[in-house]
Amino acid sequence: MAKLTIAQALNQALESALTEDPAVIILGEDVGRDGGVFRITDGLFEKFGGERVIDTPLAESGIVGTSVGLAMAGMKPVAEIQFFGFIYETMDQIASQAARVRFRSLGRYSAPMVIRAPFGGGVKAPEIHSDSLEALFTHTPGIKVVTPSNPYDAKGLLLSAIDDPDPVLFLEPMRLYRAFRDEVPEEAYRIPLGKANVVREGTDVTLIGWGPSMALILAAADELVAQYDVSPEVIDLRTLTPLDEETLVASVQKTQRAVVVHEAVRTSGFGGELAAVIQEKAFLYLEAPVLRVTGYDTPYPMTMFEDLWLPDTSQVITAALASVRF
Amino acid sequence: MAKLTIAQALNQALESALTEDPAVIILGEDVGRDGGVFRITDGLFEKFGGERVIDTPLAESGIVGTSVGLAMAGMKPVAEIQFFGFIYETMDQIASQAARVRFRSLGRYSAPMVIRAPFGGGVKAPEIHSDSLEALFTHTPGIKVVTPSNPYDAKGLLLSAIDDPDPVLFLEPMRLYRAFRDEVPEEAYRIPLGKANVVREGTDVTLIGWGPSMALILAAADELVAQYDVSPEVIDLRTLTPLDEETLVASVQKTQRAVVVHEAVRTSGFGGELAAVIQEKAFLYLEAPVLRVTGYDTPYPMTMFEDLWLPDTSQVITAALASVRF
Amino acid sequence: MTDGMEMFPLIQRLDEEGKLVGELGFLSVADLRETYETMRFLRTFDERAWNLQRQGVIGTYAPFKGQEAAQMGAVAALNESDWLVPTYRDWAASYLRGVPMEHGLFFSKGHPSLGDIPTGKQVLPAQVVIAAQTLHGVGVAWATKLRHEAAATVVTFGDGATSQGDFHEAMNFASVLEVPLIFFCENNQWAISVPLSQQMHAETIAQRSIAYGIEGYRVDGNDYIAVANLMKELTERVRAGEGPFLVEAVTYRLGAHTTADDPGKYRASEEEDLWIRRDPLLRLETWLRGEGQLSDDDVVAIDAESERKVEEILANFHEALDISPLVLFDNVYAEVPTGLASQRAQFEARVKEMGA
Amino acid sequence: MTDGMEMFPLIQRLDEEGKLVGELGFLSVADLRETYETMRFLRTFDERAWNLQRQGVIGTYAPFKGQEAAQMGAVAALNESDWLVPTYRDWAASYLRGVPMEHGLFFSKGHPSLGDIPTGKQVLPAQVVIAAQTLHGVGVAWATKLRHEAAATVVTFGDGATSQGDFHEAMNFASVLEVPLIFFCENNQWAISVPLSQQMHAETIAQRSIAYGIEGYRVDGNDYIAVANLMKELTERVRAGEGPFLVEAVTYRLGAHTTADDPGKYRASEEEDLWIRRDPLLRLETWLRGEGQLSDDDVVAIDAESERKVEEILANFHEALDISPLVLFDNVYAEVPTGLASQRAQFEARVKEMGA
Ligand SMILES: Cc1ncc(C[n+]2csc(CCOP(=O)(O)OP(=O)(O)O)c2C)c(N)n1
Ligand SMILES: Cc1ncc(C[n+]2csc(CCOP(=O)(O)OP(=O)(O)O)c2C)c(N)n1
Ligand SMILES: [Mg+2]
Ligand SMILES: [Mg+2]
Repeated sequence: MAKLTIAQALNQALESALTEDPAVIILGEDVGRDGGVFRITDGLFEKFGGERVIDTPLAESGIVGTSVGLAMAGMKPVAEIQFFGFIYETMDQIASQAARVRFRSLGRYSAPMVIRAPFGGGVKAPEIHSDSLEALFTHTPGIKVVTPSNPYDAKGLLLSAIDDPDPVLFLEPMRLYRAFRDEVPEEAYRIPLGKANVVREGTDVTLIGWGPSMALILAAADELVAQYDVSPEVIDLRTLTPLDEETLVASVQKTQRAVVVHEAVRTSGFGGELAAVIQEKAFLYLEAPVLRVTGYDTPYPMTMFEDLWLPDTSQVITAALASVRF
Repeated sequence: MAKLTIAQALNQALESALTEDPAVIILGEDVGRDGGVFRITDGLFEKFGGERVIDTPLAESGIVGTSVGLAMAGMKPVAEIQFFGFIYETMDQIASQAARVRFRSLGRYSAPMVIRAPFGGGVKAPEIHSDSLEALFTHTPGIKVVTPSNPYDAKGLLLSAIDDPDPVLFLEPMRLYRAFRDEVPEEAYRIPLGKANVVREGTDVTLIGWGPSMALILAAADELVAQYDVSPEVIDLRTLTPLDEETLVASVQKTQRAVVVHEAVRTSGFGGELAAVIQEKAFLYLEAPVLRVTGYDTPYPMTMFEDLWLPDTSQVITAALASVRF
Repeated sequence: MTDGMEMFPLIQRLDEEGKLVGELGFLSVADLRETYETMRFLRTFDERAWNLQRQGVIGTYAPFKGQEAAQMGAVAALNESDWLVPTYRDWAASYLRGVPMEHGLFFSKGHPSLGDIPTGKQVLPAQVVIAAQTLHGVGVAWATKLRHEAAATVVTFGDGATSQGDFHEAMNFASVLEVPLIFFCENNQWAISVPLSQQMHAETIAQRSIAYGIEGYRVDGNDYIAVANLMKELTERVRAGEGPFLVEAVTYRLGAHTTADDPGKYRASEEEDLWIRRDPLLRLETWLRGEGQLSDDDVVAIDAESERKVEEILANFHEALDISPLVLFDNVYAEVPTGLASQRAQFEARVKEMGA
Repeated sequence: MTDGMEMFPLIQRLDEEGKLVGELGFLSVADLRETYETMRFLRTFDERAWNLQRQGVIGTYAPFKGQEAAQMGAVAALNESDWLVPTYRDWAASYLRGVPMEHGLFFSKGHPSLGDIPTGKQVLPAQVVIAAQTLHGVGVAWATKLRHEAAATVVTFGDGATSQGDFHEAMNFASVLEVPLIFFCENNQWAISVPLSQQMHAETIAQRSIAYGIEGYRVDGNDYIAVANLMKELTERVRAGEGPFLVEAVTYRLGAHTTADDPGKYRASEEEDLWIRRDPLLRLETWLRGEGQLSDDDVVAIDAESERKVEEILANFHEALDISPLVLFDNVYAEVPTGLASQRAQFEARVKEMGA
């Protein structure tokens, strides 16, 4: 099996979707000849031509809004938003339009489309490029929010997102695009949406994350075992909404402790929702409050200081120990 | 003292701000001759003229974006967004622009501006008009989110919002605009932002809400006392962010129980954040999980069914009793 | 500076006095007689809907009175494989494309079926968010182009909508992608209380086409013959790959913005009077009478038939009110997710409890 | 259809060969000699910034090489009471308005001072979100109008930015409100990898002015004399209340989009070669040499002085790196809220712990 980066795995998924289904098209800024600023669509313009892989004008609402029309009329657009920070431009078209097509038409129409965007910090990108805004979309019924944390998941989840009959916001951890490689099967496999992944079983504390935070969590988990004799259970949500409450709650009922990790600012980050659900559904099991390791409540920092600002492994360890020793 | 509705109290606040400070201007769709679709700006165009009370073209990003420029150049714009559901159109200008002016310029510039919008359901308005999206903005450092629940607060909070050196999103409970009257002083008084209001002291359970939900909570509180011998403490947040954690946590440490009520859909509503904060800061005091009474995780319903969908007093009572009897 | 009125002269075939000043084009006298009947029915419906709101039967309603010729003309040349992408005011246009008229009432009632377009009818649900649908129109037209379908798409919107960023992005995308789309602006002179002169500085909406390097047209929107013929020509041209186009139909909202609005606050009655004389229905009537195609008795008969049809619509509407609120949960996603399913169960219990 | 090139002929005063084909206007030969020195310094800086990124001293940098005449001309006629609202690429324009050149490095470094414009200088922080600043420009100009200040505001943006909804809303607001604003488009032919012909269907950006009923101009953006004189005239006219205006400065991005970009992937070197011959710096140099205003020795001296200034900037830059990360918490709100204050304390402890 080939060892691929997340970037390569995504490229393979897109190529296979374009090959499998003539209704699939890719659109966005610089996704054509340039292959995308992160090269995720590299080679696809050359292979599938300018009718299937389209460089659009520079307008995000336009990209998502035309995708809604395309999808309602039977196509399966896969739109790229160059950086997730620019998603604000599209929020009406996502939340009031794409997410409501099925609801508004009592199921007569649907909007099977994927909006891909690189997200998260750590690559010293300019202002507005690194914001983690996933929580905003978890507040929008009608769309699914999906994010992979490794090459294997990247391919399998993206193919499922493209198959999905409803709009999917697919967030790609920018920092991990080329950070490491995994074995990725050649064939077009699917990983189901809406199911969290118990990456590592444990008994003492449940560590919960998604996307870019998984790298920190996994490193922290190793150290917790090795240095502190703590046995963490690690959950990668994969799909944020609709949330796989069962897996989450079952784990915390077992470990009786939970730590959520995300890069987004703390207040009203998705960690808040998870803490709320867990304390409600596992109240009598909890031996410690659900703790959150998150960004601070400031705008995403100027990148000179982003490494100081971003959650790191040591903070995850500290929180896990605080939970265990509560 | 005059007895005024929320609509009248807001109108009075705007009139007094326009009178006090020549830098204040009002802009938005139909805020001029028409006096706003809810008549909140009634008479102001006639009194202050078309230079201070401006009917803009139909473009929300334009309204907020020009307000950012106005504010950076020394004016104090008070912008109206006709219905909060259209706020999505402005999210880049709010979250990436207004909220970051001070941060981006290291304090050299600021954006003292107010964005007013009617919000919440219950008036059988068309699709997209009734959505409660306040949680989205609580995830944005740099702006303040304020919402009154009665005429007295409406005037005092709006005047503070206009005074504030930072951008304020000011949400007006549409359903309560003319629902009841309060004594409202003639003079221009202020109610501080960032402070929650303990509306009613109690010992058994803390009921937390804001804006339109306060009406339900207060009715439920009366019934809890009268029918169930439960003594609820009632908190009206007034300002959602920056959150007055002290007041909230102190109350729950006392009552050991909390119920949060909001109209917004449950998942990632601001109730999630509050539950997360409370369980973290008052873990050892809690006798029951923090419960949430909220909208369901669907798009805001077609209005034929909105009364069935919206939280009601009986749900608040049920949750309070569930908490007390947990 | 460009003189928009000069560059885009108003296209007219039937003038304000009901005098034919151009050809009938692809329309026969019989067509026009039928159009008159339909228009008169639509007027009857529109006025009844207004009253239904006043009686509390439905909620906020946006009347199209005065804009019938524009809306009917916009879709006059469409066929089954074409698409219509309308707004909250376009019930006349949608009706002609096969959307039952009760949908207009569903919309105002907040009935879950408001966007449940009959299968096979290529009409999108009415759009509330100003200009959002212009982008959907581009997407729909693009889809038909990608599938080589030779279909035309018509997207309708108001004058106020042209101020929105989405309108601009749609015009730009459409022109760059050369999609088979007609942007059809119902310039009814007002966006709630804001007159066109405060909505934009340009003289005409048609001249906005220049910004995108496409053709624009300004047509008398109260002249069905002119609008229909222009749309006949343009739909054929877009199907042949010559689109997109921008059409400004100059018309007037004779009524209030919606049942919640009071135009007395912001516009002069002289202006209203002026446009009452330009009424598209009156104009067609005058001409048909002049041609000997319409008598007083005919009008009485048409009104009776219109009333009958409206009663039928109302019956359908009332019958449709018996719909389970649980549908709210069934079309959020293709399948109800587990968490939502348990909320659905709670809702069901609540509904039972409340006897709703 | 409108021929944009014909309606908006390219305004030129100094042609590609460095031959004067128009008047100097308000500029003296001495002005132009000084402009050349500044332009050469700016070129030196720009190339050094590129190298600094390659050396890892700064992060992503967007070079302005090739656009110097456009940027310098855009602000040539501004005075202290005027405003500039720039983008991430407009360091040449900002510099002339009093923003120290190290801000360009701060921006690329992600240094908290990147938008800390010196007091008294009416320049907004560089904008990253495409076209967002066009609306800020409208607001700033509107503020000066409301205060009767007779000030001009210039907002700069790229060709790609004209596709954004915000650009349209800004043009429309500005024209309706008749604010003293000049929309200055640096049409450098590319938006990253997308050429103008795929960005829009219209021939020129200037013709977009027609959509808003305002005047538009198309000027050779590599001809400082033409740009500066046009802006002289237009700034005076906007101060007199005749604005807004749209200016399309036709130029070219000689370098990559940013240090993260490889133009080899998407554009032909012949095109680049063509524009290298149109280099604004070269053009001015040829003319000055022809006029006997510039010798080889002069150029050597200018280069030496440019290097010295760049070193000075670098020294300032390095000195400024010693800034506390705690500033991140101090400018979120005018006052640090309680909850944020406790986060600030945690951050402070973390910073100490990490020895940062
Ligand atoms: C994005 C958005 N902003 C505001 C509104 C509120 N609103 C509804 S109709 C309307 C005026 C629309 O004017 P126009 O486009 O001319 O259409 P008309 O109603 O005249 O047919 C406004 C402001 C809305 N529905 N959507
Ligand atoms: C809203 C938004 N979308 C996308 C980007 C990413 N981006 C940065 S520069 C650029 C191209 C801009 O082209 P143009 O406006 O012509 O300016 P130029 O870079 O050529 O000066 C893009 C797509 C962005 N910064 N903001
Ligand atoms: Mg209108
Ligand atoms: Mg460019």
